[in-house]
Amino acid sequence: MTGRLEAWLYVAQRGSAFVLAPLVVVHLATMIYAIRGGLSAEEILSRTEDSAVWGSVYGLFVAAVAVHAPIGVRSIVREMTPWKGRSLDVAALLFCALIVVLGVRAVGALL
Amino acid sequence: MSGREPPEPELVVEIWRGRESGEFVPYRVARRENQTVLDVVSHVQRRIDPTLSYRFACRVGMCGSCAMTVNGIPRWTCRTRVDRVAGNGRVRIGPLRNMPVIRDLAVDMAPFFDKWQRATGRFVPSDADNRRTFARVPPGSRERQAADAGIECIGCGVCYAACDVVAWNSDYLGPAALNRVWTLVNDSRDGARREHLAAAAGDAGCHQCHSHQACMSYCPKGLNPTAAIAGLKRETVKSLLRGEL
Amino acid sequence: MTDNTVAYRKTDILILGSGGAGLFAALHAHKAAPDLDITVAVKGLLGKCGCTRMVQGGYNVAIGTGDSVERHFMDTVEGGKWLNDQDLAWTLITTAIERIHELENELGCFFDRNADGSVHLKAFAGQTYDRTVHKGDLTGIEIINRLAEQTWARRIDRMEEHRAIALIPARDGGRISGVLLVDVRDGRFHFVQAKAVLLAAGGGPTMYRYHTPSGDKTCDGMAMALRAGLTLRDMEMVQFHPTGLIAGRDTRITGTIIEEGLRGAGGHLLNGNHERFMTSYDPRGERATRDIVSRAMFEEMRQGRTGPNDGLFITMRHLDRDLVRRQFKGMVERCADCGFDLAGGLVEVVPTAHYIMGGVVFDTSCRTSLEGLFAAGEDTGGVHGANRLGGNGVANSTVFGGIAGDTMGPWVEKSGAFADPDRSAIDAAVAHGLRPFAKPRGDLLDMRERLEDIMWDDAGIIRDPERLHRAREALSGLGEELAETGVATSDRAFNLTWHDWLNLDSLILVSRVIVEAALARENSRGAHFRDDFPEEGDLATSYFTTARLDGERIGVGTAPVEFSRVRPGETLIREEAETAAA
Amino acid sequence: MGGMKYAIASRNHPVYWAFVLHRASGLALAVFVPVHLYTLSLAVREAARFDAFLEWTENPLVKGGEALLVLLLAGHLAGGLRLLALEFLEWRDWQKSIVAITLGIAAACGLLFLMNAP
Ligand SMILES: Cc1cc2nc3c(=O)[nH]c(=O)nc-3n(C[C@H](O)[C@H](O)[C@H](O)COP(=O)(O)OP(=O)(O)OC[C@H]3O[C@@H](n4cnc5c(N)ncnc54)[C@H](O)[C@@H]3O)c2cc1C
Ligand code: HEM
Ligand code: SF4
Ligand code: F3S
Ligand code: FES
Repeated sequence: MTGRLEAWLYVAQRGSAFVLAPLVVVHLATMIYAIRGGLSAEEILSRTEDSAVWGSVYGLFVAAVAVHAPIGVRSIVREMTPWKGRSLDVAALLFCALIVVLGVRAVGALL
Repeated sequence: MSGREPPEPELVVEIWRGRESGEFVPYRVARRENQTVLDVVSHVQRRIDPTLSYRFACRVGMCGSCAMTVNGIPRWTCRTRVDRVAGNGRVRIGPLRNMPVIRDLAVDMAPFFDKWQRATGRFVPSDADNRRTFARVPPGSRERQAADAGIECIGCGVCYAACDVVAWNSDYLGPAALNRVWTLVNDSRDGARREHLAAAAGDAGCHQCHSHQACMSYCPKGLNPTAAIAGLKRETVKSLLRGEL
Repeated sequence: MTDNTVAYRKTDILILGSGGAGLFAALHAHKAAPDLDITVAVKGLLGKCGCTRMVQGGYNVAIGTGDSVERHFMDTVEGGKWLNDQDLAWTLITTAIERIHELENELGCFFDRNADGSVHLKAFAGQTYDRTVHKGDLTGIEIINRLAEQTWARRIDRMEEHRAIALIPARDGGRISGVLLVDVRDGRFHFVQAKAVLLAAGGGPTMYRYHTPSGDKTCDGMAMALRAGLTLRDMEMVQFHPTGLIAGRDTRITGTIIEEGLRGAGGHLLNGNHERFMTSYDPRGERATRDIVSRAMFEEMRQGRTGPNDGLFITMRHLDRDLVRRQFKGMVERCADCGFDLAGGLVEVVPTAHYIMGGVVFDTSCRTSLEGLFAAGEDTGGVHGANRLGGNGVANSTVFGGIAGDTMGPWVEKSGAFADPDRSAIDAAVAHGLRPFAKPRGDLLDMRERLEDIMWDDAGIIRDPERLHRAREALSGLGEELAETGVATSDRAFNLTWHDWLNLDSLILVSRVIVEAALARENSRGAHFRDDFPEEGDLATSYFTTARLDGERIGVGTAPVEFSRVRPGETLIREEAETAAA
Repeated sequence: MGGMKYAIASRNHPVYWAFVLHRASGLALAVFVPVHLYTLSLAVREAARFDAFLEWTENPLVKGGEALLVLLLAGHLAGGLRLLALEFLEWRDWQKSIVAITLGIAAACGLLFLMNAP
C-alpha cells in the first residue's frame, strides 16, 4: 500500500460492494422465503448445517462486510464529526476485527 | 389625486450584511422588467445603501465573479432573472457557501483557485519540439468530445459552494478543480496524464466525492463535474491497480 | 478620520491588469528572467475581469493555406483607413502566428478543429480570408483560463482586487518609480516600487450609455498615463458594435453584445415600426460593415423610429428556428435568461461602444516615452488606426503583452533600478483619492448616467462641432461637480461606491480627451464620423491626433502618418501588385 | 458557516435525498451487523435462548423493526448499485433518473417481506 490511502480504501470499499451485491440479493431472497411460517433455530440450522456452500457464502459475506462497513463508517465519522486521523483509522480497524470475530463465531456456530 | 402614478411594484430583498457573522437586512427595491439578481444588488448599492459590497465584472455570464446564494441556492446572479427566483415576492441573497466571506456578498475565492493548482489544473506540453503546428485532433474523437464536455467552466465556484463534501472536508479539491483535471486527462496533447491522475487520486481528491450531483445540478454552464469525477475514479483505479500512481 | 498611511513594497516588475496583455507579459517576463520578482496587480480577481475573457469571435492569424501575413496586414491597414502605425501593425500580424501556436501548444488552449482534425479558421467581417481561430463562441474564456492557470503555477505574485490609481515618477524625474494602488478589500493605500511597470489596464469605452466591456474597465490606465504626462493618440477612434442588447432601465446586461454572426446568418434589423431599414442605407443591407450599420441605426434612432426602450430590433423569426437555436445556442440562452426569445421573437438592440482604438503612444518593443514604463493591449494606440478588425483585438493584447514581457525581463536585468519615488506625487494622489470622503454625499449613479448620455448623444457615432462643443462644456461641468461630490461614509473596505467615484474620475478625463480629439479630426475615417466633414480626406497626407494633459488643459495636436511599409494605393500582396502592374 | 443561518436549499434535490437514505441505511446496517452476528452465534450454544429470542421477535414492534432493516438493506443495495453504475459505467443521461428506480426496488423488497411475514 503506497501513500494513496484514500484511493486504496475506495478500491476496497467498492470492491467489497461488488461482492456484497449478489450476496445481499441472495440473503434478501432467502429471508423473504424463509420467514414464511415463522422461524426457529432448528430450521435455520437444518438449512445451513454441513453445507459447504452456505458456509462459504456466509464466510464471504462476513469478510466483505468487515471490509465494507468500517470504511463507510470511517468516512461518515470523518465528515460529520471532528474525529479524524490515526485514532479514527485504528478504531475502524477494531470495528473490522469485531465484525470478523463475531462473524467467525456465527458462521462456525451455524455449520 | 388623479395625476398620481400607481406605486411601482416592489420587491423585498434580504441581503447578508457583515462577514462570517452578520445579519440579513431587508431592502425594498423597485421591480423592473428583465431585472436580474445582480441588478437588484446593484440597485441597493447605488440607490439605497452605498456601503454594500459585492463582486461582478462581465455582467453576461462569462467571468464567474458574481455568484451568490439566492434563496439558499448558489447561482450566477447576472444571468438569474428575479422572476425566476422570487416566487413569493421575497428574495434572500447571501454570499457563496464554503468560502471565507470578505464582506457582505463578496467571498475570498483564493482557496478555490489554490485547489485548482493543487489538482494540477494546468496544461503540460507533451512534445517540446512540435510547437509550430496544431496537433491533429478530429472533433468527433472520443477524447476530444470528453475534453470539450467540461472545458467551458467559468470558475464561478457555484459547484464548490453547492457541494457538501467541500463543506465537510475543507481539503477536498472540489468539483471544478477535478472537472478541469478530467479535461486534461482527456486532452490528447497533454504530456502529464500520470501527474494529473496522481493529483486527482490524492487524499483529498476524487475518491472523497459521494456523487451528490449538486455540482451538476447547479452549474450554470450545464457542465457535469459528477461525470468528470466518476471518470477520474475509474482511471485512477486503473492506474492504481497497475501500480502507476 | 481618514487614514492616509501608505504601505510600501517592492517588486522588480509590476504589471497592471490581468487580461491577455497583463498575463502574457507576466509569463514572458518570468520566462525571460526567472529570478525576478514579478507582481500582477489587478482591479478584480486575476483572470476574472477585463475583456479578453469576453472575446467571443476569435483570434485573427494568417495561417490558412493561401493566406499570408501581407494579406492580413493589408486588411488591417485598409480597415484602419491608413492611420495605423505600420510597424506596429506588422509586428502584430507576424507575431500573432507565433502567439497562436504558443497558446495552443504551451498554454493548452484547445481551439476548434475541422472534421479532419486541423485547426478551424472562420470568417470574420472585413477580411479577405477566413483566418479567425476560435473555441466555439467563447474563445476568450479558453484563452484567459489557460493563461491564469499557467500564471498561478509559476512564481508570480498576485495583488488581486488592488486598483492602481497613479503612476508615480522618480524623485529626480525622467523615469517611473512605482505605482500607487488601493487595496479594494480594506481600502488601504499601497505604494509598489518597481524597476519596470507595465500598463495593461485595457482602456474600455464605458463612458457611453451603451457599452460592451466588463464593469471593471473604466479607462484608468489611460487616465493614469495622461496624468503621468504621456501622450495618447487616435483617441477619437471609438468603435461601436452594431448590436448591443437593451433590457430596460437599470439592467447591467444592457449594452452587452448580441452576436454579429446573427446578421451574417440572415438576421434582419427592424426599426420601431417593425420595418427593415438597412437596405435603404447600403446595398449589402444588414451585412454591411460595423461602422455603416451602426451609423444607419443611430440615424433611425435619431429619427425617433424606436422601440419601447429607445432601441431597434433584431429578429431571426423568418429563419429556421431550430437551426438558429442550434447555431447560436449561447446567444439564444443568454437572451432567454433576460426574457427574450431570440429564435422566434424580436430582441431590442442598439449600437454599443466596444473598443477604443486610441491609447498610449508606444513602440514595437512596448516602450513608452517614460523610462521604465511599458504598455500593451487596449491601453495603447496606433496598432489598429481608425478601426479595429474583429479578431485583431485579442491578437493585439496577447502579441504585445508577450513582447512587453520579453522586453522587460532583460531590460530590468541590464538597466533596471529602483528609483526613489516623488513623495509629493504620492501625497497628491492619496489626497485626490481621499477627496470624496471629505465631501457631502451626492448621487454618483445619476452623474454616471449623465456622463453616458453626454457621450452617447454628443460624442458618439455621428459627430459635429456643435455637439462636441456642448459635450466639452458638459464634461467640464461634470468634472467640477465630481470634485465636490462625496461618498457619505468613512469606511473604505470594499467600498464600491468609492470606486464608482474613482471610475467616474478616470472616465471624465478620458471622455474629455475623446471630445478634443474628435474636434481635431476634420474628416471622417473608420470609426470617426463628422457630419460636417463626411469625406475621408486625402489618404496620402493622413495624420493622426495626439493628446496630452497640460496642467488642467488637454493639448491636442496632429502628426503625419509614416507609411513605413506601404503607401495608400499600393499593396504588399504579391499577386495583386503583379496584376496591377500588368 | 458560523452565524449565517439560512436553509441550504441546494440540498433539496432528489439525488441528495438518495444520498441521505444511503448513508442512514449504511450506518444503521453497520450497527445492526454485529448485533445480528452475535445473536446468530447464540443459535448453537443456546438454541433455547435463541428460540426465546425469536419469539420476542414476533412482537409487532420488533417485527416492524426487522421490516425496516430489510427495507434499509434493500434500499442500501439499490442505492449502492446506482452508485456503482454511475461510477463504473460511462455517463448516460438515464443516470439522472435512476434514483426513482432505486427507491422503487427498495420499497418493493420491503413490501414483499411484510407480505410474507406471518
Ligand atoms: C464583449 C467583447 C467581445 C470581444 N470580442 C473580441 C473578439 O472576438 N476578437 C478580438 O480580437 N477582440 C475582441 N474583443 C476585444 C478584446 O477583448 C480586447 O481588445 C482585448 O482583450 C484587450 O486585452 P487587454 O489585456 O488589453 O485588456 P483586458 O483584457 O480588458 O484586461 C484589462 C485588465 O486591467 C485591469 N484593470 C483595469 N483598471 C485597472 C486598475 N486601475 N488597476 C489595476 N488593474 C486594472 C482589469 O481589471 C483587467 O484585468 C472583445 C471585447 C469585448 C468587450
Ligand atoms: C450488510 C451490508 C452492508 C453494510 C453494513 C454497509 C454499510 C455501508 C456504510 C456504513 C457505508 C457508508 C455510507 C456513506 O459513506 O454514506 C456504505 C457505503 C456504500 N455502500 Fe454499503 N453496506 C452494505 C452493503 C452494501 C451493498 C450490498 C452494496 C452494493 C451494492 C453497498 C454499496 C455501497 C457503496 C457503493 C457505498 C459508498 C457510498 C459513498 O461513498 O458515497 N453496500 N455501506
Ligand atoms: S463547473 Fe460549473 S459551477 Fe463549477 S466553477 Fe465551473 S462553471 Fe462554475
Ligand atoms: S456535489 Fe460534491 S460530492 Fe461529488 S458529485 Fe459533485 S463533487
Ligand atoms: S458578472 Fe461575470 S458571470 Fe456574472
